[in-house]
Amino acid sequence: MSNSILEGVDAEGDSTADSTADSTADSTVKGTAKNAESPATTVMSMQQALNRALDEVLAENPKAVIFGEDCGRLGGVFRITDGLQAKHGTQRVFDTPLAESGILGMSVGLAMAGFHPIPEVQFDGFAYPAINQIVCQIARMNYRSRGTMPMPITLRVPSFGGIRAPEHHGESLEALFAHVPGLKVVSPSNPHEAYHLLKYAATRPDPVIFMEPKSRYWQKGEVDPGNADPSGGAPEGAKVMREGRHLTLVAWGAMVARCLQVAELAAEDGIEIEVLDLRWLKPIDTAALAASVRKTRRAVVVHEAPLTSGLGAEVAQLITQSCFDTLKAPVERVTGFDVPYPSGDLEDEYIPNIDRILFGIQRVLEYKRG
Amino acid sequence: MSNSILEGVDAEGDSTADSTADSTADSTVKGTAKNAESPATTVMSMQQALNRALDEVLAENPKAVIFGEDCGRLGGVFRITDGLQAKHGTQRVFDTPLAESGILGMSVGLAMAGFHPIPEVQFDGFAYPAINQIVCQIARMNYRSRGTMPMPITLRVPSFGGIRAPEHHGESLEALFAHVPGLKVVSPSNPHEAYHLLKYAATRPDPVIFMEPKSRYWQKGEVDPGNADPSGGAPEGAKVMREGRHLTLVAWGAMVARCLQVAELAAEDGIEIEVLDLRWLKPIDTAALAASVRKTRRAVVVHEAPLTSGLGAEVAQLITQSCFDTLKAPVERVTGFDVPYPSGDLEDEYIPNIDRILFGIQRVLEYKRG
Amino acid sequence: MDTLPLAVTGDDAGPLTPAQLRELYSLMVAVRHLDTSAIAWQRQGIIPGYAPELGQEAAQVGSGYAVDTTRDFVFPTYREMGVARTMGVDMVGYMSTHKATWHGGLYDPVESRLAPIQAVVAGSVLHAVGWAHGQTLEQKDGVALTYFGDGASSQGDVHEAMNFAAVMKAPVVFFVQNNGWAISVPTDRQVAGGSVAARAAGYGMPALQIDGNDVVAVVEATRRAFGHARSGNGPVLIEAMTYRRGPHSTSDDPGRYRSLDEERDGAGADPLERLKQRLLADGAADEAFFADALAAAKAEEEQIRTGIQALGSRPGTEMFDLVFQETTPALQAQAANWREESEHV
Amino acid sequence: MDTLPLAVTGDDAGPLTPAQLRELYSLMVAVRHLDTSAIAWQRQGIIPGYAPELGQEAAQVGSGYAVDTTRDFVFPTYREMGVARTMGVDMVGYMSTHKATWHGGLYDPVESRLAPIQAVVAGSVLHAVGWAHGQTLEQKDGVALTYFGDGASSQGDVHEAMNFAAVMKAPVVFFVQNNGWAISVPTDRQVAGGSVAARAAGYGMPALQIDGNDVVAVVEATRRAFGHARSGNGPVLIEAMTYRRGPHSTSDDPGRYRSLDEERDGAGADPLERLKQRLLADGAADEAFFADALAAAKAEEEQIRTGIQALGSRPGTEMFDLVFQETTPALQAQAANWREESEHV
Ligand SMILES: Cc1ncc(C[n+]2csc(CCOP(=O)(O)OP(=O)(O)O)c2C)c(N)n1
Ligand SMILES: Cc1ncc(C[n+]2csc(CCOP(=O)(O)OP(=O)(O)O)c2C)c(N)n1
Ligand SMILES: [Mg+2]
Ligand SMILES: [Mg+2]
Repeated sequence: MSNSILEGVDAEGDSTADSTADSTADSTVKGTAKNAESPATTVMSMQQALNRALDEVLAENPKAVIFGEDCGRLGGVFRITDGLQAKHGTQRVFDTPLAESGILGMSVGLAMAGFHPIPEVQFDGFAYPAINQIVCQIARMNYRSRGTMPMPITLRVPSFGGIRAPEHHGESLEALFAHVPGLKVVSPSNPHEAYHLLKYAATRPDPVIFMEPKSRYWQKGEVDPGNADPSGGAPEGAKVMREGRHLTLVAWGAMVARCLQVAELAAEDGIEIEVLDLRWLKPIDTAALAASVRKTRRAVVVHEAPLTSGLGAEVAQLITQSCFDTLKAPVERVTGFDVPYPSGDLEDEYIPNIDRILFGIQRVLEYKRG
Repeated sequence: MSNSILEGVDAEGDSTADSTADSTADSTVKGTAKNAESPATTVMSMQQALNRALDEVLAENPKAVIFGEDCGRLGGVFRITDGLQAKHGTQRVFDTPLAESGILGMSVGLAMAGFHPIPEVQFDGFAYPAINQIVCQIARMNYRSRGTMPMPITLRVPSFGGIRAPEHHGESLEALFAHVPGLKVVSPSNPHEAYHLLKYAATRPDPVIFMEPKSRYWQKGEVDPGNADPSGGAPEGAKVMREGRHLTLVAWGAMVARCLQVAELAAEDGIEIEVLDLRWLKPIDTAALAASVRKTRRAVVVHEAPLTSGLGAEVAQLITQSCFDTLKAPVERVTGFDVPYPSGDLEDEYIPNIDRILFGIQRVLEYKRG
Repeated sequence: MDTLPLAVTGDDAGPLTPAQLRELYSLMVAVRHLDTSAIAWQRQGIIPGYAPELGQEAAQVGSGYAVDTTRDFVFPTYREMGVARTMGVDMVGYMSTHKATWHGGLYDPVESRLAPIQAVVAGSVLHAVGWAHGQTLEQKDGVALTYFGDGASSQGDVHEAMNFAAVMKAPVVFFVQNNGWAISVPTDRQVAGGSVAARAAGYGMPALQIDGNDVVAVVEATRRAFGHARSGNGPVLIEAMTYRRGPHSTSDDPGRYRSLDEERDGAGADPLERLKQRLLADGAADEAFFADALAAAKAEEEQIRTGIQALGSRPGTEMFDLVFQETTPALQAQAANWREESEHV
Repeated sequence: MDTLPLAVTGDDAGPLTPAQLRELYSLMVAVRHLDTSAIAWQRQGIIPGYAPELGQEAAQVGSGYAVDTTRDFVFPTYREMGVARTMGVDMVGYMSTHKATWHGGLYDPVESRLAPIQAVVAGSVLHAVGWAHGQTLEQKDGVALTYFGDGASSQGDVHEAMNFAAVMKAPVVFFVQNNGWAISVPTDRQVAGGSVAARAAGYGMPALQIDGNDVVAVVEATRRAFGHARSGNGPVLIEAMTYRRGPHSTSDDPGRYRSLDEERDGAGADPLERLKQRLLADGAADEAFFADALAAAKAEEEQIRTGIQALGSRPGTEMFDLVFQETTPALQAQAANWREESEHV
């Protein structure tokens, strides 16, 4: 695969490039790579990883309950809850009537009664009918009740586009969720992350919106159940998926894999890109952003959601705020357009593709002051 | 009123300050000031200005209809529709049952039938139950129908905080609305703007969310009905409410008046602040932002909404993108905190107050590279 | 259940003529054939997906048949192909939504009196109420016909719509196709009390629960409902009891939640076959007629398929150009950037 | 309307004793006095606003009286002061919401079995269903009692809640106070069909429409409903017909939408006076008792007022500390910044 866009772009020509930066782009340090030899490591799809995480959460916490439209008998339209009703019973895993506000409102009451609800909204676009309960109730009940009524609700939302689905089945709501005080928001980029982030989210005492990149459900990857994070700790904060020294690509969900592809291509032109998987979209790991961009001095943030008032603005501003002096160019955003998520082939025009990301990188690398 | 925060801050010490900038801070060029002598100019409250705009819209467009909870007989809890039902009849101005999704969903159908609906949501926080209809229907119907079913819906939302109201009566939803493709969003800062922006919004063929700063409803100001804008044209884009050369304060809604107060105080310390009323929160007037900050080289954006993923991030990023070379410091954001909108006296801690804005200005003015 | 007063229903009154019954049969065959063909199209890769309406032909054709496209307006879900066909909507334009050409379909909703295809469950029910209230405001006599399913009846918007319509006496016909299933969830786990029609009384609204597989019953009920609403008596609810004989969509696997035995028992008699038997019994049609109808349906399907296959993708510029009536500088800048970057590659 | 089977209702069965009737009277006087005083407090600047419940004392005290706080849970709106008082909630903590001290009130909702005060119309009705379903899952026998108004009945969430509860047979009592008004909108422009109770049948749910100004009728109906729900028969709806005698809130001006004549006619007999006459007729209380009850109410109001006046603002740190169970670095940074800037000034 040739990369005409970055050909001739001279990142090395930058005399102020931080020469102390690790030049490890070729050894591609992926988060999970180091435990690849571990016997416990298994290859599975993200769908399987999520299913396994839920299975374990149900087994470990008798107060955990899973429900939503078609979650029970069918196992979900994406089969994420496949087999869980048969195994854990219709009390723990059940179908609800078709009403998202009802599902989320009911979650509040279950949480008040001491349960850990794990509701599902069938598709991103159908979270809108539940926004009132999410924003005004779930996100605020701990506060309103002065900490006496925590809301340990893990809301699973198959999210983002890329599967040529009908209208409202390809939305990216992270900017909306991240703006709501009282919510935490997370999105996994691969099966390993999916397993660990879901298990972690579903054991937290606060509400977490868990955004599953549906276009990655069937992609396989190594999952090391025993090692959540290279740090050895909980899967908090962002994660460097590939190291580089010329530019940082910040992404989440399905865009992480695409950014890794881009980094691969750019490497052919001698451009070493660091790929940061933001993972937590709220709270954002500002320290990780700063650490990476202080090294690379350039950043591009990539997301599927429309540009204006998207989470990319927040990420860019956090980077600018913490790295203003070292930044060689303004942070670039490569995102969906300010248009309704389109149908069919137009999806390829809408979602940041490799070319558009490369163009964004090019703009940043070629940026000249004055 | 003394201003201890900026005392001793030396904006003039900045040798690179643009000496060609107009030094007109003292003559306080407000947008409406130049027509103050015009006989048509009247002093009225924002409530009166909005009421008059709606009255005229109803008179001029037989297809305009106003409805919502308590809009008719009562004239609205804020009296914005006061007297309109008596004057224009119960067919043009009517009460609906208490259901926001119903109100907005009904608006879609009325628009399909050729009407220009001007629905009201009684308070900002009660727009959430209608988000599904706003995002999935109103914002997309023109697109979905390939331009055959425009949605000329002007949704009035009494917005923002500052009136010591009950829970959910002090919310700022502009970041959410601005992120939605297909919506336009506007907020007036004074009676003159209120009159003209509402008349303009309510005659557009596209959906406009009209965010009224409820804490300013009873503030009086001059309204010149014949002159919408200093430009002589339509009230589009942002508007410089006070010129200055050391720093640009960007705000909208109720925060504009507060920023003008801050500029007054800063002037006592020799710091000349330009105050830009963004007015249109979507589309954002990027050219006006760039023009101002290219001159002042520093910017602070102020809003009531929570910080994270707020519209301030978008504004800051647009400024950084267009003024990266000239900016002397990263754009600062002074905003509400990432907490649920609080009750009573805590409101004063939450909404950006004069001191917090001055601290933000101080950080920007004192910023030193390295 | 029938709580609708037997009022005069205007010119539509009187039993269906043999010619009308034959017309209904032709429509149902056309719909059946296009519907089953669409599944084949999906298997052949002509379209990426489809939501079949197998078994609901009587409910759709019968209700669509009562519409007066000179004054009424119809609000479909994603499964009303039979209604569209009956109303005479351009079927290439209609089916293009299933080719993922354009979400709402390429047909002109204003011209054809059929609102764009709606993917939000219960999303357009309130639109019908607004449109209908517009008729009241303008003293016109159009009626809004809105479709939704047993699953959709659980949504809050449906309740708000019924209450608004009944409070405002809006001329709306709420047409529920209770096909027994919402994806994998059967009606008894969905509709408390067991009947959507039973909800109407709580709003002071008349309702009809009808055999949705009997096209004659459907036409007559819908005509009565239209007559009632058109005469200023407010909304009516019709619950047509039918059965979703196929999968929810081409990506659904009903074997995971219902057995073939259950399907056979639930489905009952085939609505098309029922009409055929009636026509034969009445002596209103013979085998030649049925053969001709099928041949016409086949020819029509071929034409539609050809049209669908010929359909290219929509140009990317439409993404930007169709967002607003009055575009914005920011959007134009994005369009320019998109054009530049896609042309470069 | 009474569609609730006359089942055995457990220990609560049997008519109210004279002592219980006197207790109800004492509660109603305490509530009436606190309620009318709160309006005075607002005029005097002690609290910024208040939503009076004048005229709804029987509905609130009577229904709250049926609650067993060892196992049931109650979901109020913003107007259930009388329920809170009846349940024994700390009234300084409760009234603090009207001092704008804390939105949900300072009382402990878990301890007191009263969910935080809810400002979203119909916001907590679904919570009751979730809580009640939790009882089913744990095989406990608590009942969720949720309050809402005639205006709230228009919200989609109420429909979703009724349908969910009825499908799941959740032990919920939906208690509607139909007080004739939703701010300025009268019930006939709000509730299509005229009765919220009439909606229940559509969900296969029993309902009782009762005289909400007769405290005895309210207690008995609520007890029956609790008995029904507690025995695993699913939800019940009670519509208590009453009247909002005062303004919607202290910032409302009812003169703009209803006349004093309309108010007098709509309000009917005073619920407090009705109970008094009954106690007198039964010989269950004398004037001395009424005088004592009023004196106790006055003393109680004084104590609550003192408590409210003594209440300071909450510390700003709570804004940050109470958002999450596990705080975040970003939020801590904002808190630190806030502290620094506010200390500096
Ligand atoms: C608001 C919303 N929630 C969920 C979905 C996903 N979904 C699509 S169709 C469907 C089932 C609808 O059932 P029903 O209303 O009975 O109609 P049917 O499919 O039987 O025609 C679901 C859950 C959706 N499209 N919209
Ligand atoms: C979702 C929502 N919409 C609007 C409001 C504003 N509002 C507060 S009370 C009220 C009227 C409520 O009427 P009803 O349910 O009858 O209760 P009542 O006030 O009579 O006790 C309205 C419109 C709100 N609080 N929440
Ligand atoms: Mg169905
Ligand atoms: Mg009421």
